[in-house]
Amino acid sequence: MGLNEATRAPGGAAQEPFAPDLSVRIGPLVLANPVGVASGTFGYGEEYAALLDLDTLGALYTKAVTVEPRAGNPAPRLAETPSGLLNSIGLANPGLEAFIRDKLPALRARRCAALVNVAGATVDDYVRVVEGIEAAGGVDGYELNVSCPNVKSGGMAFGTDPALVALVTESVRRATKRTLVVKLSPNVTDIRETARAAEGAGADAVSAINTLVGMAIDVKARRPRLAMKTGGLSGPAVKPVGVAAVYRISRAVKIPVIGLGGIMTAEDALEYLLAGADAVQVGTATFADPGAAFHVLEGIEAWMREHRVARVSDIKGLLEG
Amino acid sequence: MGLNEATRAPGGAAQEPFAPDLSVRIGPLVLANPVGVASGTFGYGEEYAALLDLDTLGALYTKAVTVEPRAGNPAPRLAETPSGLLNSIGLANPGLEAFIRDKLPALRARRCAALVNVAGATVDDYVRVVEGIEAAGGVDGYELNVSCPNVKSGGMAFGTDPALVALVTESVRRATKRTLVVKLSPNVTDIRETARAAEGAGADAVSAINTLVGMAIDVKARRPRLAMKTGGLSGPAVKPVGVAAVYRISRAVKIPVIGLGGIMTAEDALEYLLAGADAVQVGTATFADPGAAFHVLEGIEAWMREHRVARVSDIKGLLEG
Amino acid sequence: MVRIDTELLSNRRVAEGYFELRFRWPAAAGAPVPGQFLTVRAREGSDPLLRRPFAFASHDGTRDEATIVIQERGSATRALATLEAGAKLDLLGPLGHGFAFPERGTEPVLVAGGIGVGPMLFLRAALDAAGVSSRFVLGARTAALVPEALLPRGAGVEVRTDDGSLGAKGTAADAVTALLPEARAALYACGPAPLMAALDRIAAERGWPYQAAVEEWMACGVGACMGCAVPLKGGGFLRACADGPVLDGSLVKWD
Amino acid sequence: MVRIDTELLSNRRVAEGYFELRFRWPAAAGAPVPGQFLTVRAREGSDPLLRRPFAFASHDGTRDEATIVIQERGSATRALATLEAGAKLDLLGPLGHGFAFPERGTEPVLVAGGIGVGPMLFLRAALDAAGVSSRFVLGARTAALVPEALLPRGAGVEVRTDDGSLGAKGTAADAVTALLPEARAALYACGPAPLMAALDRIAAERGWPYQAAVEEWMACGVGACMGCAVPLKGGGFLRACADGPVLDGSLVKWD
Ligand SMILES: Cc1cc2nc3c(=O)[nH]c(=O)nc-3n(C[C@H](O)[C@H](O)[C@H](O)COP(=O)(O)OP(=O)(O)OC[C@H]3O[C@@H](n4cnc5c(N)ncnc54)[C@H](O)[C@@H]3O)c2cc1C
Ligand SMILES: Cc1cc2nc3c(=O)[nH]c(=O)nc-3n(C[C@H](O)[C@H](O)[C@H](O)COP(=O)(O)OP(=O)(O)OC[C@H]3O[C@@H](n4cnc5c(N)ncnc54)[C@H](O)[C@@H]3O)c2cc1C
Ligand SMILES: Cc1cc2nc3c(=O)[nH]c(=O)nc-3n(C[C@H](O)[C@H](O)[C@H](O)COP(=O)(O)O)c2cc1C
Ligand SMILES: Cc1cc2nc3c(=O)[nH]c(=O)nc-3n(C[C@H](O)[C@H](O)[C@H](O)COP(=O)(O)O)c2cc1C
Ligand code: FES
Ligand code: FES
Repeated sequence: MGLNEATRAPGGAAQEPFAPDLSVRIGPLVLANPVGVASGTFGYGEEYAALLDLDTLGALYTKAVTVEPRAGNPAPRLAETPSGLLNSIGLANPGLEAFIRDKLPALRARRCAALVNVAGATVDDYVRVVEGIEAAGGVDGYELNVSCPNVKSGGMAFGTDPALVALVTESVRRATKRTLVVKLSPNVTDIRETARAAEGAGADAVSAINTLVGMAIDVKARRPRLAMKTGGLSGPAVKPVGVAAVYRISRAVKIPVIGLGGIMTAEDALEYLLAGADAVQVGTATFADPGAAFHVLEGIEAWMREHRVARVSDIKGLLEG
Repeated sequence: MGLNEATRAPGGAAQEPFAPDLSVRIGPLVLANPVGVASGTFGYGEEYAALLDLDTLGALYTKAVTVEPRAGNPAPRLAETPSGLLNSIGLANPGLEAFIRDKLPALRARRCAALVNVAGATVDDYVRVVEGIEAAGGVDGYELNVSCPNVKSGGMAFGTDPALVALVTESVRRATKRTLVVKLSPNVTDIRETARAAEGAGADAVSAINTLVGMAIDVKARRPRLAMKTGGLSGPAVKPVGVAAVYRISRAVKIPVIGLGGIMTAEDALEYLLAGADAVQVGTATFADPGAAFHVLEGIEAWMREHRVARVSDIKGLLEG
Repeated sequence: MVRIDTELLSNRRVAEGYFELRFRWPAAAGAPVPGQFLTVRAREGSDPLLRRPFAFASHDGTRDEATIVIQERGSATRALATLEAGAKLDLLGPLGHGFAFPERGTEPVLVAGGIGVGPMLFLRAALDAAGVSSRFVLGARTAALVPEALLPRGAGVEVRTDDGSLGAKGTAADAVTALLPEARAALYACGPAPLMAALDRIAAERGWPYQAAVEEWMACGVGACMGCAVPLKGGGFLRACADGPVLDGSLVKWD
Repeated sequence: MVRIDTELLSNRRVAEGYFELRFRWPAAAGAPVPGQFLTVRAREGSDPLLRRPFAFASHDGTRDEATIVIQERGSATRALATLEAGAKLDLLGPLGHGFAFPERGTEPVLVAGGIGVGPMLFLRAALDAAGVSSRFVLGARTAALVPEALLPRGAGVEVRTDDGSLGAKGTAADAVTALLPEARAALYACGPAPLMAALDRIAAERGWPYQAAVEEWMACGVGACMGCAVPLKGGGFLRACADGPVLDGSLVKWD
């Protein structure tokens, strides 16, 4: 007999207010609710502070942090496509040292969980970032961005090779006991293989999807819209790809799956939760509506109330067919 | 000195009417112009006859033909997503025998080129379809849909394994001297590998992209929108993925590349041509605007006139940066 | 079948969330018959992407006008509901196969469930014009969803609502069940699947012919994409757009 | 910085493809300064997806009103151009850093290229209000693209067109070059990159300060995404939205 039953009035007719439990456990970390903001779309939590109270959310996934400061890619870095956004920001970030000095204290003081998105060009880079932050007191968790080109394998992304995903995951795993999420690239033949590799190497969860490789051309100027030519596609356009990925991954691994890609509304988030996600992230939608993540959270809660669903993790069991 | 120069008036001021050459050579076949209609979106050319004069176009790529008749997948088979369409038609087709009897004569009588899209569950299936049509007099060419699950490798699509792409291409190559196009799946880590495999095995051209794996969930009904759960994503949403694929493929192989995925307008088609395509196909757009392919053709021609581009194959050279 | 840019002549709310759109339909476009449909592109651009199908609800060949009745559901119907007279409409039609007239000696019984009302209104008008009398049953959830202004005049018109707020309480199928089993009825229907399935059972029991206008998601609307598959009891599929939308209801697997 | 749903008060065409949108801007939203911008969500849904940035062209704190001047370019500006008074506007602002007032003893020279006119109009009005006299130069391709009704009144206003159809023939940069080199000018500008680059060269030569309002594609508009990178001569980038849009023009790599 779940909470569901327990709160039903004896006669079964008049229903008492029903309070769903929104918390979600990811590794050692308990998120207050399943909604986070995606890496690269919310900075380090400061810029949108006036517009959205982060502490109402479950988690902040920071912009990537690398060992050295990075200025990022040449401009232009953005191009809009039908229902989508191409970006080639290029991991612009202040680097580990400045991050620890300027950003970490505020992150550690947050009431919502803070997970630092980690990027690198070698396995050692990832380890150094995590070790550095751990030495500085740590944060709630880490999200490994394995979509970065690996210098040792000629620029092929870590995330496209299960063996490399396993290697980077297990190396970082040794550096921290905190929640470790591996963020999977959709630019692979079978995303279940990289998900299993992450699970086998000790990840507490996987998140999916990072951006799809895409390109747009300015026909008038006869040149690629992005200075880097290709970039990463995000936004509603990729939602079906993300939902399919989460559906497949969640049937291939036992660890939690964090779903993202094109979530604009609570209904979009519920697609991911029904498909098998344990939590979600809102990325590009924040650019259209700074309050998007909060509206998503409100809507999930309302839906759980309406359907008297006790826990977020129960939602995936409701998918029929 | 190209046509470009030759048609310029001596003084350089008053320009004479400029007539670009729209024809495109793909293997032994010369298409009257670069615009075709994509497989599965135009049937066998009959249904849209009242709305669009196919013979104004460069090519018709038919709905897939398999050895046996196929009723297709359970319903629903369609779901709209942001700027996209998910389908799981499932290769519904009358089968080789009925195709030869009922459809082939009209296709052979067409003035526009007709390429038969061929699908199968084994390499032998592909060969049998092509041999069957060749024995019945042949058509202008074949487009191999290698996105089908291969029964011998546990349902993994042919198109996700370069060795399998090579095998099916070279087997069909032995069965026909006519134009042979291999249609590549975007659901791979590196589409250049399957493109090179097709080229190495004797394909006259590759076409890209077929649909991306996607899924949509009806949150109200709490079930996948498609009876088959996952399906293939097409439409403007995937255009950046298609353009990136064509850009990469065209720098990896020497054979022509036929670009498709989300082309709605002439500008979209020009993105593909600038990215490196030699010809294009219009698919999902026809559903929104039955005249889409024709408008794309008109627009390409107007653009070539305006920019005094002599040949379609010159367009790719105009990409800067 | 033509694709035309035509003009919206009027748009009026006829029930909660229901709108009747009257538009110019030139003779050159071809006269639609009841059961046939058109597709409309609600907006340029890609959101919504596909054309949306709607059944003709009337056609006036002398004035070159036709109507559809739509229910607001999602982005396309929301956009259509807000259009004002004078707006341009990108239409494609008439599409599909319509209803066949009843055989002599049978009494047509027209059953509309919810927004299935459009094609049944058109059929009623065509039967009236041919001097064939018919019964007309409309089922709706509640009175607010009944487009009263559109209901046919004359005898044999009945409304049922789930909550009894208009007409007798019950479903349209109940009204059909209440007919004499000995009647030689010819059933015509358009509505939600449970209604269509119930009518199939009644028709089978009583040996009545049953012409059903089906709904399925459509992409092309002209028979080219195989997207609108309607599953059949005997296995296999028919295309809602090109083989239907009016099908022999006894063949369809209503599940 | 706030996100507000506010009301369009008027929308008028001020040149070919140029529109001035006047809307309610409540005091609680914060008073914008010249050079600051807002972002607008042109439509719900995903086409267009991103908010679009526009510079404030005026602000009237006593009437709680503000304006932007937009040029029709693509889907968002097309949608905005057709809005009518009373329409709801989803706005976010004021964003970014505006212009600093000139140092004593320098004469502000305001240069607007094309649709760069909005922020320069606002700056001119602010200088006027502060009793600081300024020169105002507007460059446009042709007379039809000059929003004459918006041009500042008073002395020192000059128009240049590429084809000489209004004002002297030439570019806005030509007008600046024609100033006495000995003048102690303070340049302020917003316009296309070639104009901005030309002004940079003039400013460098003559040792004039140069405040430039830059344009870059934006996603967040608040400094979070690093998308709007403006390349600097010395390497590295500044964010157009949060570090700008008004930057020291001598630092920017205009190429
Ligand atoms: C032959 C035919 C005739 C039709 N005639 C009419 C008519 O006369 N009046 C009328 O109002 N509607 C009619 N429909 C249904 C109409 O096409 C849909 O309501 C419309 O496409 C919804 O578009 P939307 O963008 O507003 O909603 P969407 O956002 O596309 O969908 C909203 C919801 O409506 C439901 N829905 C939408 N389209 C369909 C569909 N084709 N089949 C089943 N469920 C669907 C789904 O549950 C979906 O979640 C007809 C459909 C067909 C196939
Ligand atoms: C800080 C700032 C202030 C601005 N102020 C104004 C203003 O006051 N008035 C005004 O009309 N416009 C202004 N713009 C530009 C305005 O944002 C774009 O014109 C608008 O986003 C175009 O949207 P669209 O959907 O209509 O066109 P789209 O379809 O998005 O683009 C059409 C074409 O316009 C060009 N373009 C669009 N946006 C940009 C951009 N951000 N940077 C460079 N090129 C672009 C591109 O060439 C593109 O192909 C400003 C931009 C910035 C960054
Ligand atoms: C501007 C931008 C910057 C991004 N930066 C990062 C990053 O630094 N690290 C990372 O793992 N993902 C990054 N992403 C990917 C997003 O976190 C997310 O995976 C992707 O955008 C899909 O989600 P969405 O459609 O909700 O945006 C970035 C995305 C965007 C749009
Ligand atoms: C309804 C539908 C049916 C399709 N059937 C086939 C098919 O039989 N064989 C094939 O190779 N591709 C098939 N495709 C894929 C298209 O040919 C094309 O590759 C894809 O839709 C991307 O192009 P688009 O975005 O222009 O539609 C189908 C696509 C759709 C939408
Ligand atoms: S909608 Fe395409 S076949 Fe019916
Ligand atoms: S637009 Fe996001 S940082 Fe400037």
